[in-house]
Amino acid sequence: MAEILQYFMLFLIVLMLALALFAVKTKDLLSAVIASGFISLVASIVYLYLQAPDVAMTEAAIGAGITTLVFVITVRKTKGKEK
Amino acid sequence: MWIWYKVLYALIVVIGGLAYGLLLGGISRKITARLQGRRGPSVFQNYIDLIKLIRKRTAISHGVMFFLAPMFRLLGGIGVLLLVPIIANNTALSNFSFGGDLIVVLYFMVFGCLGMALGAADSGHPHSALAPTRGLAQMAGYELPFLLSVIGLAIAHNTVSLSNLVAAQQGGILHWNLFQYPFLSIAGLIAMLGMYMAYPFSVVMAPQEIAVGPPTEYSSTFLSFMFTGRSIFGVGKYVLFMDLFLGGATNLVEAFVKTFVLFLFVVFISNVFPRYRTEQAVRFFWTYPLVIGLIDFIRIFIK
Amino acid sequence: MVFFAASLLLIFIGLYAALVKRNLIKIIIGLSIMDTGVNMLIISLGFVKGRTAPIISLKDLFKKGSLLVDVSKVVDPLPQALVLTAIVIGVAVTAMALSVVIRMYSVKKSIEIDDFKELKW
Amino acid sequence: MRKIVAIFFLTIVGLYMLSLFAQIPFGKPYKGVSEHYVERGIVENRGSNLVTSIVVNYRGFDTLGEVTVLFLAATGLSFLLFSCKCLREFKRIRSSLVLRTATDTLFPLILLFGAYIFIHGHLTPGGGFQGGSVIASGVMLLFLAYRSFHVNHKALSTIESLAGITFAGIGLVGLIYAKSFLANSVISLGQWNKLFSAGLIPFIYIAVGFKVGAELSGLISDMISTTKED
Amino acid sequence: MVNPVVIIAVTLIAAFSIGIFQFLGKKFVRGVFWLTILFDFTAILSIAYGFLTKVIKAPIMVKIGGFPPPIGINLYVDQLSAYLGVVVFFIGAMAAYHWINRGIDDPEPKALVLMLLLLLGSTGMIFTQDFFNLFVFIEITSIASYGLVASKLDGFSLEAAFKYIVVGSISSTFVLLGAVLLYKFAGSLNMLDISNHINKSMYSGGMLIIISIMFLFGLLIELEVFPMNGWALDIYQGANPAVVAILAGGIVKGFYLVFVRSANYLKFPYLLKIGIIFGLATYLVSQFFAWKQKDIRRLFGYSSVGQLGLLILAGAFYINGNLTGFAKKYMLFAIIFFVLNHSFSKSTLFFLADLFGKRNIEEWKGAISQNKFFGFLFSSSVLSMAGAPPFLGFWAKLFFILAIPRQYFYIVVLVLIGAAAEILYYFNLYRIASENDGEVLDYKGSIIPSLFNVLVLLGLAVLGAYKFFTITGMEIQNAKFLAFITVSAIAVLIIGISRIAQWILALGMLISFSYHLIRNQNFVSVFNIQSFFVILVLVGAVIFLFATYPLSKKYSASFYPLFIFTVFSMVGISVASNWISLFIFWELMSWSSYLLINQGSKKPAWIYLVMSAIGGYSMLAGIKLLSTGSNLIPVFKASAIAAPVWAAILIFTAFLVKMGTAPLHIWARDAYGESPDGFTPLLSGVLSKMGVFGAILTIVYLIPHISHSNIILYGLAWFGALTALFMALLAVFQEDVKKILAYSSISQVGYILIGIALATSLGYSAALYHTVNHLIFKGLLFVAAAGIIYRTGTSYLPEMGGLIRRMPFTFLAFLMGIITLAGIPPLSGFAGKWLLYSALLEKRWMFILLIAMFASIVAFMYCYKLLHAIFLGQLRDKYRDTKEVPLPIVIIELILAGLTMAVGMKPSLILRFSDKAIKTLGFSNPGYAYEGAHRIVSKFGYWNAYFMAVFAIGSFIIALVLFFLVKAKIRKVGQLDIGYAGEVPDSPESVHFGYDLYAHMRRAVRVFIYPHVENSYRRIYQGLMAFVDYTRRFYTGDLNTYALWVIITLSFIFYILYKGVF
Repeated sequence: MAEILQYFMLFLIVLMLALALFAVKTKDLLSAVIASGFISLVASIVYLYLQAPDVAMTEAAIGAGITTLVFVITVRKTKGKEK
Repeated sequence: MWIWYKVLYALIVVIGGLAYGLLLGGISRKITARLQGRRGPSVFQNYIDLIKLIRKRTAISHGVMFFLAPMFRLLGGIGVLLLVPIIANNTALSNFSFGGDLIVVLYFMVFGCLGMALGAADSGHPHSALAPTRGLAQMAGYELPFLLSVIGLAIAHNTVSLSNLVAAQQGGILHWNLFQYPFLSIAGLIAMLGMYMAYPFSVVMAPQEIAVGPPTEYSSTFLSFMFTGRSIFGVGKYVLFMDLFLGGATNLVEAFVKTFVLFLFVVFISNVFPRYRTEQAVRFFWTYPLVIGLIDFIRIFIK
Repeated sequence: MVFFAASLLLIFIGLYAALVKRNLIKIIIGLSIMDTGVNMLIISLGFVKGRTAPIISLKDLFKKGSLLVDVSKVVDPLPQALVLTAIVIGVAVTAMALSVVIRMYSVKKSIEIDDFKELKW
Repeated sequence: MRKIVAIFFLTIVGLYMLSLFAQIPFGKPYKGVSEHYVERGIVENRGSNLVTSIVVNYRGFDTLGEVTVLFLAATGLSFLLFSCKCLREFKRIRSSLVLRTATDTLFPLILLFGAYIFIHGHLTPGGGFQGGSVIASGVMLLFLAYRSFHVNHKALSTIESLAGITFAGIGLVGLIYAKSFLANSVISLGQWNKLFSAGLIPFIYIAVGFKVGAELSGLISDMISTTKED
Repeated sequence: MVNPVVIIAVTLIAAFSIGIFQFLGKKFVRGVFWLTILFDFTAILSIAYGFLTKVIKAPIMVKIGGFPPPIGINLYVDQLSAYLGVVVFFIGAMAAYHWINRGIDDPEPKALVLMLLLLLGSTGMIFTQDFFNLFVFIEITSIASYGLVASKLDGFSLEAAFKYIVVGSISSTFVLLGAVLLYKFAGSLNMLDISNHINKSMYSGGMLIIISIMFLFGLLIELEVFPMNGWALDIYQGANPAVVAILAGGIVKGFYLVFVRSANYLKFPYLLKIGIIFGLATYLVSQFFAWKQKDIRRLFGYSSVGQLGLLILAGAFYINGNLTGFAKKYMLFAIIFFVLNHSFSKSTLFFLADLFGKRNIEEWKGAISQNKFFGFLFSSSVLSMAGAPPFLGFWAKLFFILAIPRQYFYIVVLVLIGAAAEILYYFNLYRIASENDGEVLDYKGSIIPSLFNVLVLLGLAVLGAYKFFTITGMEIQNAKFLAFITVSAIAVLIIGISRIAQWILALGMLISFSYHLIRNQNFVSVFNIQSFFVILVLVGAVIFLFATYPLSKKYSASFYPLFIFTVFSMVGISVASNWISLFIFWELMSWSSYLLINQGSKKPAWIYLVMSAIGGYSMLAGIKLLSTGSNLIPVFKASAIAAPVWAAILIFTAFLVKMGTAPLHIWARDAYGESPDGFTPLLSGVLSKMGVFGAILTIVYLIPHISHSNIILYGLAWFGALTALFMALLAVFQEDVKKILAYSSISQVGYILIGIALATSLGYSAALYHTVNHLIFKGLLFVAAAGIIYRTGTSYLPEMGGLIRRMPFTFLAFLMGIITLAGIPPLSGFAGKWLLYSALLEKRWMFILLIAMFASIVAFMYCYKLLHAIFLGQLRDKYRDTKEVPLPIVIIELILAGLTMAVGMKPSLILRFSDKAIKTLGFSNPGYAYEGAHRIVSKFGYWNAYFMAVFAIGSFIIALVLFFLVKAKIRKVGQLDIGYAGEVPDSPESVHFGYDLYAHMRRAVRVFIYPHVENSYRRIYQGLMAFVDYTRRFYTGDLNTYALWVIITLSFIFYILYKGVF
């Protein structure tokens, strides 16, 4: 059980890094924003594993929720695409 | 009482110097004329001119400084003559020469020239500045080698007193500075040519260019004063150079001879060379005589 | 250890975006990734293997017969408290930055750095 | 070129930092003040959630600052976006029926959930910030669902202010009655694992919850722009 | 006393409540805002006052939440944080007032909330003793700043804000990481607790060092350290000036305190290294980059950044520099003074820049000359910023330099170079702003905040001086005298409405001061070199002040106060008893004389100032070399220590600059030539003599202890000789009466330098004699020139001519002055020459003698030129009705002319004083002897002035009598009635030729008079400018680059401090 959890965590970490790279590399700002939101979401799961439920909750609500929302609104308002 | 004797002697020296100076001027004109194949005026022509000028009745003045200028000139001439010892250690003829006199003489020589220049300028003559500025520029030229030789001699003999300088040169012709320090002497003597504004350094007086130079506006009594001053000044300078390079004099005859030799030196040189422009003259003085003089100068410096 | 390395990597990926990307929003995304990385780093610093979350809702976490909690059973709560604050601060900064970006866009109709290089030298 | 330079120097910094973290053991027991927090947290605060105890009580001053930061962000954002033409260009589209229906149903629940979170901050995971943001996400849902929805800024602002003043005021009360700013021992601490326990912590967290909820809602509304002309 | 936490709580409640009050109206919001500020300010002030009066003895410790420190957060308020809090709130209030006054950005309540929270954040930052709490407060401060910086909402401010946000985020990330890692390392977040856990040996482990670096590096970014400060400069340039004022004036100082304090708590062993590298780099780079800056706000920004660099350096030394005893105290005061000075003056400057509105400094033309009050505020803050005495910046710099250990001498040098560079660009701005021409420009808005700031600055100046003198334990007379000077100057300034009243008061002050001095038995009985110069200064000052009366109408009200300032500071120099007090008064003299010259002409004044600054600072560096570990204030003592060669050379530079010795003379011509006519005599006659005084002191007290001192002295003599010669040569080709006199002046001072460099008693005699003599005749000439310029309205020689007819007295005096200048006997000039030449002969310095004598021959040329072009020749038509110069000037002229005559007859009038002075320099005799009453004897000969005068006057009288004896009728003829071809027309065109009289000479000496030196200075300056212009492109304005530099710097710091990885 514990081992599976560990592998799952490893997977999540790799996922996070991949998402981060994607967020940095992609030309589409909206995708990048969503990707970074996903990072937060994944991070909140990691926090749960690290015995930090409070932080996980906060990260999910604020990091993944509010932040992403603010990003999305901004992207919409600036009609942004990266050159 | 002493001072009155001094004054009396001084008067004699001044009158004698004037007479001698006028004579030299006459001789100079004569020699020049002869060299050019002319008869020339009488050697006493200058005496006649002076008397004529004094006797003239009217004079014009342009202002205070114009009025004072001949005074300055005369004063400068007399001063120089009286500050150099004609015969050292002679009560009568050592004049007012005293311990620090070399430096004083150097500065006093300017006094007359300054007065002259000021007076001329006060006339309002548009060209009045021409001669003084040329003169001053040329002075800056010849003074350098002259100062070089004077300082060299002063250091060499450890004195700035002309009397002491003369005393140091006694004891045979080879003790003269002319032979002791030949290069310094050459520099000094070349400077002397400039000082007399004779050819080739005559651009200051250049009659052809500046009408007749500073005296243009002067006439009669004023001119006579200038004339007097210049003659006396000339004699004073000959005596100075005699004291510096030719070992001074022990009696009047020797003094006459030596000054006359110097005079002839100036006259003959001036009849041989063409005239330099101001900047040429300045450059000349700052090169050849200076370099020549430096040889001895450095010799003294090292010693 | 993996968590440390991963967090550091996240931080540096975020920094890389801030250092290289020419798009203003991209830079802010980078900064927010960096924030996440920092937060994760801090949490992993407080983690202790085999211990439980610092929420004492069960009696068996107490030392016997008192309200004193057995320290050896709970992970470090302090980093979590700090991260809580850090997350909120992070969102505040992001919101500020994004509002500035919106304003910048309204001034120049662009969100590229190349259009915002007037202040220099 | 810039990329290479950036990667180069980031690598250098990264290596130095890696060398630091290589020396820090992962998952090993801690020491220091946390021992005190863990050991005596219940005794001193009666709140089951130690993180909350730390956040609100031991390091309550930080939280006050944190609240201020959020307040600042909201203020700054509305300051910067005030009457910005840029906002009007953004047209909100009409949403689907599904979304509207879901919103109608979910919104009260979300509100309730948020309130639950911050009221139980001292007992369960979560607290004022989490609860507040949950409430804000409910408001966000309203924005998505209804094109003409706008929040009452006056009300939000008043709630925000009152909540903030309450927080700082509680702190001052502590200063007056317990000689220490933000002191928790003004009222009875109550019993462990009960709703009414942990002294002033729940009150503070409720205030924070209101405040954060109002602030984040205001923030979202400022960004989406709910000026009447829309 | 108020509990510090109440300040934070109340501010917070106020900020929150504005959310409600905003619905009630603007007035309520403002009311809440101002009440809060007032409350906070009073509260912090009460705490600070408590510390100041020692009512509060220990730092205040406030537990929050009732937990003892390592468990809970606590506030820690010590003296420094309380003081800084006062400053922050004061500046904040002023900035807020300014902002509101200038039209605060909408919506106002939000702006005020941001402002309030900014102040709150910085206060919390200063007060807290918890690393994480610090991070929170830093974030509050930063976020408030982000909003405020962007508040103008134009391209500039938004760009700046965005850059700030990105760099600030990176910075706070490092702070956060550092704080948490510190917790991990030490198990606590409390600074004191961590400090107790740490000892220096832990840094060898490598872990702590990286943690500390990360934390401190985050703060270092906020401290705008080179090379990662591009964003800061952009803020200064782009943001609202009111915001910038509070940022630069208050907030950054908070960061500074936090940085230094954290480093102290962390016992960070490499702080000194970091401070030296980054502090110095920041300081120097910004001071030089500012040279080319045209945007005034960015210019101030560079200056602010530079000051921060200096502060970091000072802080590093204070914490980590192993300073002992006094040095540590000095450094602390240096830091406090730097902070106060910079906060108040820089915020004022930003306010004023905003009020005036123009960004480009070229558009500032006339800004302060046309708005008097504005000008006063601007000048005060600029002077204070640049470290002019008696402002606070000066004392700060002095403390700083004194405190730096001697082995770090290179830091002293570099800091002083930076300070000189700072003066250069600040006063370039000042020069433009004080330009007289240009359209009338006015400022908009209220100057009240600036006024308050400047009032504080003035108060601080007094405090600074008081503290300096009490702490260094220097003689209290210095302080008293400084106070006396200031009070006198202010008294004269106050009655500025009437020039006559000012004149009378100033004159009365000088005379009564002199009277009291002479009545003082101590002063008379101990007559030494210093008394000599005191008398010189006072006599010269009285004479020249008297002559200024007719000229004063066109001068501004500050002329006489500055005059008094200059004169008394010269007295101060003369009575100084140690090098530092000499330096203080020296700087005072330089600055006040700069301001005086600046009233005449701007560019020359600027050059004068820059040269003076270079001189003054090199003197300070030299003094620093003289100090030893325990003795920071070197006194004048011949046996003090073996002074290093460089000390003597550096100190000498200052004096050489003032003397105008080549090649440091470039300021002199135009500064003399274009300074106010009433001041030039003082400048030439007295002020340059202070250089002489200093040179004498140096040679007497320092040079003898140096090996090969002969070589140095001989070199100095060469400098003097070449100056004498070449300046005379340059004078010949000038066409402006004052510029000729200017060159002549420095040429004459060159003679004096030769005399000093001889270092024999005869040499000193000559130098002192010539000093007085030069005062007399050059004063005479300059006073006469002032009168002539006053009447003719021009100083251009070719436009004059023939004035002898209109101004006979002036001519007479002028002529005597010229004769004295030329050194022609019988007037007083000759005796000086004679003494000098004798001294040179005595030492057998033949070449120098040759040059000196030759220089005096060259002098004849310009002497004649002056007389000819001004007085002689034809009178110009436009001067036909010109009157004699005003009576006071005539009086002075005649007095001075009479003096030359009297001294010429009896040199002992001066020599009896110089003899006494020379005896105190350690010589048994003056180098010459008297023989009889009038004869002065040296080894080489003697000089009888009395006889010479009698001889000259006698022969003059004889010649005159002779002349009258043979006198013919003299007909007065008009000047135009001269006989050459044709007559001058009735309405006469003047044919007076006074232009380029020495054209022929010019051809001969072209290579010597070509302005080689000036050109090389210009080339150096332009080269530096070009270099600066190129290198300042370092700040590309590109955000990525700025961020990149942050990382590069971090890796650099890791690299130099920690080598454990690779």
